[in-house]
Amino acid sequence: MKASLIESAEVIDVKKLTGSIFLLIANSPQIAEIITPGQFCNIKVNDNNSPLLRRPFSICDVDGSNVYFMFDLHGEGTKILSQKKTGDKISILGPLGNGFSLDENIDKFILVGGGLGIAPFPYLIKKMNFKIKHDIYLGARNIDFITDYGLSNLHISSDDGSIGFKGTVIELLEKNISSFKNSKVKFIGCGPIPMLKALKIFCNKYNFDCDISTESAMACGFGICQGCPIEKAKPDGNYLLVCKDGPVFNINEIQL
Amino acid sequence: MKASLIESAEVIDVKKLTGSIFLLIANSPQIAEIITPGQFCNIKVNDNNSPLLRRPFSICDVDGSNVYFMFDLHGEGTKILSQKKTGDKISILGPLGNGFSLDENIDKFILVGGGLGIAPFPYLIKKMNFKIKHDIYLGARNIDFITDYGLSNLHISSDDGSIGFKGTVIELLEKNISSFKNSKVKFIGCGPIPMLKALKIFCNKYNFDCDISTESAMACGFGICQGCPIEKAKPDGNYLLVCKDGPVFNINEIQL
Amino acid sequence: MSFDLSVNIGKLHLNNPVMLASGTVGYGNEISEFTDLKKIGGIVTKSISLKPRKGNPPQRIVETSAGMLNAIGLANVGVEEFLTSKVQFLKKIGVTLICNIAASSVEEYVECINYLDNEDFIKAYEINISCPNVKEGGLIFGNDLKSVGNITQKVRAATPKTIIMKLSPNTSDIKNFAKIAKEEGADAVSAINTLVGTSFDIWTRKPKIKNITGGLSGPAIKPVALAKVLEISRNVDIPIIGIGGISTWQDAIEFIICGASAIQIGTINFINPNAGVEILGGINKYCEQMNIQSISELTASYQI
Amino acid sequence: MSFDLSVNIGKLHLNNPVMLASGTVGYGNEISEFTDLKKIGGIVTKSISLKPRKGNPPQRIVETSAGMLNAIGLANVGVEEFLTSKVQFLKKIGVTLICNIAASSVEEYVECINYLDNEDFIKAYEINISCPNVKEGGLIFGNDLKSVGNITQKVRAATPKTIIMKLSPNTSDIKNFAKIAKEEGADAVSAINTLVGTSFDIWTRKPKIKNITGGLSGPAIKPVALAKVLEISRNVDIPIIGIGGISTWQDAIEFIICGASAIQIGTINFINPNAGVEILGGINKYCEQMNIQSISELTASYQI
Ligand SMILES: Cc1cc2nc3c(=O)[nH]c(=O)nc-3n(C[C@H](O)[C@H](O)[C@H](O)COP(=O)(O)OP(=O)(O)OC[C@H]3O[C@@H](n4cnc5c(N)ncnc54)[C@H](O)[C@@H]3O)c2cc1C
Ligand SMILES: Cc1cc2nc3c(=O)[nH]c(=O)nc-3n(C[C@H](O)[C@H](O)[C@H](O)COP(=O)(O)OP(=O)(O)OC[C@H]3O[C@@H](n4cnc5c(N)ncnc54)[C@H](O)[C@@H]3O)c2cc1C
Ligand SMILES: Cc1cc2nc3c(=O)[nH]c(=O)nc-3n(C[C@H](O)[C@H](O)[C@H](O)COP(=O)(O)O)c2cc1C
Ligand SMILES: Cc1cc2nc3c(=O)[nH]c(=O)nc-3n(C[C@H](O)[C@H](O)[C@H](O)COP(=O)(O)O)c2cc1C
Ligand code: FES
Ligand code: FES
Repeated sequence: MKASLIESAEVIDVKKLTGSIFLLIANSPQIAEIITPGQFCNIKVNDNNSPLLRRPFSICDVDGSNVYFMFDLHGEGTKILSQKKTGDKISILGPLGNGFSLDENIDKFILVGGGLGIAPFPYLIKKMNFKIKHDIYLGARNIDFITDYGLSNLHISSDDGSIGFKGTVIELLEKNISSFKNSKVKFIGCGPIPMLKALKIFCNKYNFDCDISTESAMACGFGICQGCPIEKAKPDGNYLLVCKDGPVFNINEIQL
Repeated sequence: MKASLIESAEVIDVKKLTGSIFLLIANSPQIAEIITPGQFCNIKVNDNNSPLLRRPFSICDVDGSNVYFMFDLHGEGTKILSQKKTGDKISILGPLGNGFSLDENIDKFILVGGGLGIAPFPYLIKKMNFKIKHDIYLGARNIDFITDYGLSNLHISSDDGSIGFKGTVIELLEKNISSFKNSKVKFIGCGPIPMLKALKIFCNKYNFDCDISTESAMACGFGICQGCPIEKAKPDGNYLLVCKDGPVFNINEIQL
Repeated sequence: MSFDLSVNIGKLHLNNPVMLASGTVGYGNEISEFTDLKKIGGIVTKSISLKPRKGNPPQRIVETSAGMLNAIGLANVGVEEFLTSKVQFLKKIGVTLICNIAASSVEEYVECINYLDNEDFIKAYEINISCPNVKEGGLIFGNDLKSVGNITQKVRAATPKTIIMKLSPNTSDIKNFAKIAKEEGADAVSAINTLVGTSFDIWTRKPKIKNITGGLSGPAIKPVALAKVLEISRNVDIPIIGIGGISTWQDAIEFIICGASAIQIGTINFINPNAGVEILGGINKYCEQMNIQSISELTASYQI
Repeated sequence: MSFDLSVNIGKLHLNNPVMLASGTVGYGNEISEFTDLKKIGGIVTKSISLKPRKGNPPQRIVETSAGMLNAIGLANVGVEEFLTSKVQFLKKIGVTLICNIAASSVEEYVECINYLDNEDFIKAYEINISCPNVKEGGLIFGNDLKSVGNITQKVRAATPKTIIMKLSPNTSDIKNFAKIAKEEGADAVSAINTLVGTSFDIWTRKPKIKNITGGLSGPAIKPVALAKVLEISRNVDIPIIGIGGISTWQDAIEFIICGASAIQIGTINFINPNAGVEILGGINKYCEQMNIQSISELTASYQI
């Protein structure tokens, strides 16, 4: 893996995708060159102490020397990011963590996202480059939390049925199971803990291999603060670190 | 005196006047209506804790419902102010303190400013409305610290002679003394302490009446924190407060 | 709204738990231009001493990251002028008045109370034993268990009104101070006063504050204040008034959950003199949303 | 540049006064991607204990105004793995290594030193008696004068290398702790470790940090840390390593003026892992501009 670095990046654009989902595009040539899908960056949204810490975001897409981040309005940090203007500078630290591994002998990847969990998928499927087949399953509370930015082969579910299948994304997978049950598929999941837990049960039931992207509160993002422990499936006296050992883990490697 | 208030004001414009001197124009109708020359406002430059406290600025001018502040790049707060864009909101608390008193039987006011000390003068001479005569004496280190924004009848000195008279503004006053020595003049001074000290000696030598505008570190700006004491000329066991008892004092009322 | 925000601390009745902290509201007159003091639960005066005090020479304040240092040095008008002039204004407005007292000896605390006690409008005393900015009194008392016990005992004997001991955070065991305050008859403790801090000018190498050190207040100290409130709450059965860095209603709720019966706001008054009323509005909405009948349900309702 | 930034503390020689603080630089490998560790005066390891420690369960950190709380709970690999694997990397880079030691008994401190002492690459020990996030050891030692004296005495006897006692700020009289450290033979003290703080979720009423309380660090605590350094400097004749909220070279100079012989940076490493080198650059320029021949001239040069 190539080294991480800090890059002062110029904001190219900030676009609102839906109600509270934004896309930030920044020129960060050195990071753009080496970052891989599933890795993340730790972004300083301001040059003062309010907030103090960087904010971690998955790489959403890369286009030439531009990096893309998709984010949800959450608190102070994402609010500041959403108000950035073209030409503003932000400090990006990355690439961080281990991304998704694609070099496998797989018929099809099935990407399962809950809400903003689809953030890393656009770059992931770009890297698949039509050589590897994929399907995307996206579940959300309702239509307001759905964006199809950068996605293809999309199957949507919503809790209230305001778009797509009415129910959870796992229920939708169960419904469609015949379409992939007998091929060599691998799952990639990203989203809230309840969804990941259901995905784990689903995958283990059918014996599907599954990698997931996890989140944790973070201070540094690169292994020096020990702030982001995650328990192993079989505890052995050591935690894993989400930032360094993850954020992508095999779903049976960790406790959800 | 009418009451003070907090107004959420929209920034109309921020203009760079010279190297590090800026003019901020904001729409603040309620404050514009009641503020008088020599009073000040306490401005929150951001909506977070960095910096935490408001920043005090003299009213520079009023035009309809717009208030004008002239400021110098100093630290974090003024840097943020200088980067405001049209349409941004700032919270202005004011009017604060006691302004200059003009209702006197005076032939001519002589306004003496050191550097940014001229900030309150544009509104002051506007209020004189040609009915009261004035001269302005402005001294600065060099031409870069000089702006004539909103000023008239201007006599300039600079330490290095890069503009106007070479020397201090007090030396310039001494030089011109014959032109006002025999009329009923009143001085108004505003600027750094060394200038005010020299002005005090000058005025007392010739027995000129003189009011000055003072500064102090401030937390509240309206008398509740006791953070801005200034010693009386004749100490009597109590300090005066710059924010509430000033910022305008008779030059012989306080210790410089 | 059918829920009850009122708080009783000893004989002190507050209509709601939001108070304005000592030294950050003067004697009420200036701040009343910006806020409706009648809506506030109670206001605590600047510390008053037997004789007027000039306070420390300037510079008295300096800003720090998300906080400020002050060394006002208990500048105040003294009990006499306080009674004759300042209280009158507050009476007219009709606030709930808590008088904060500072002194440099046990006797002086008692003398102050004796002087003030006939004024029915004063509903409670907050005893400042924790000012970091004066040589006598202040922290010398506040960090010594015996002194705190002794002062509490004497002021308790001097008045039937509510006694609140204002504790210093500059100690490793604030719970022991709360314990002794309770044992000696205090009705409540307030926590915290400011933390000792300093700031220097690197060009002159002089302290930015003339007094060398000052008291740190504001959002920066909130986590420390909250931990002190929690420490007292988990160890001592005495009403706590939570103070330290509160600037939003969320902060206020956090203190109440950690054990505070009421809260005080200080530094935020300088930035937004209407903050108390706004915080009260937020508490109201929160109680409604969480279906809280009485604010006392929330006090010390932490889930640990 | 003709001036001398080097610092000697006991037998420990630092090329310059900028060190990276314990727990904020791991064992050096990860941060070396972002900064040139050889330029740094010294790096202090994450606290190491005799046996590996898993540390506290998540959530371990939470952000606060201009600061953060952590309750890592001294997660570390233990002395054995530290010696066999971690030190090797640091040797290759060639840094000046200070080993920070945590323990839950006096004997354990000594055992750790015995285990490590043959490794010449370790130049000094910083003894952590002030971690607020573990039940045993930590603050129970750090806020008790006798324990600190006893630990200092025993670790002093165990090694000829430089001993630095890392003091807790959660006390009203840090100078007494520095005094006893000096009396029992410590070469220096470092001040400060984190302040005890907490933070609660108002919707669940649970502490945001699993350990309930954590240690507050970052710019928020700088004024408190600086006052502690000044207090020690004015009262005790022992070298001080200043720590707490330093994020700029100006902050570093402020600590040195207030009495620090060297400084450590912690939280800022998480935000800017190259901060140490940048701070060093600023110190260089300042010394040049102020015509300072040796950094030791600046130490405790406050004008009070
Ligand atoms: C590896 C990783 C990848 C992520 N990728 C994305 C992404 O692509 N798009 C996106 O919208 N969000 C992503 N997140 C979550 C994102 O980091 C948080 O939403 C963001 O930090 C919130 O900051 P805030 O200031 O707006 O919110 P606040 O609530 O003000 O943040 C308060 C604190 O909590 C922390 N925090 C809050 N929520 C989270 C969370 N879920 N995970 C980690 N820290 C949190 C913040 O870092 C901050 O320290 C990712 C998180 C991680 C760890
Ligand atoms: C009554 C009054 C009127 C003023 N009018 C003007 C004006 O019209 N134009 C103008 O440019 N400046 C004026 N000043 C000074 C102005 O307030 C400071 O320059 C400004 O606060 C600096 O803020 P900063 O964040 O940029 O600087 P920083 O150096 O980052 O400020 C640090 C702290 O020091 C305080 N501070 C620094 N310098 C001063 C000062 N001279 N007076 C008071 N506080 C200070 C700030 O309020 C802040 O708390 C006035 C000050 C007062 C008291
Ligand atoms: C400028 C200033 C003056 C203060 N004066 C007093 C005082 O006279 N008596 C007192 O008991 N506390 C005094 N305090 C402490 C506050 O009442 C409060 O305990 C402290 O500021 C923490 O609250 P905050 O963070 O909300 O400001 C003062 C605080 C400030 C900032
Ligand atoms: C995440 C984190 C972990 C820490 N771990 C340790 C530790 O293991 N041992 C120790 O002595 N200090 C530890 N500290 C304290 C720091 O070394 C330092 O004393 C403190 O953070 C104050 O400095 P700062 O404000 O620059 O961060 C830790 C601090 C942080 C933020
Ligand atoms: S975020 Fe610091 S170690 Fe993972
Ligand atoms: S600035 Fe608060 S009293 Fe003057």
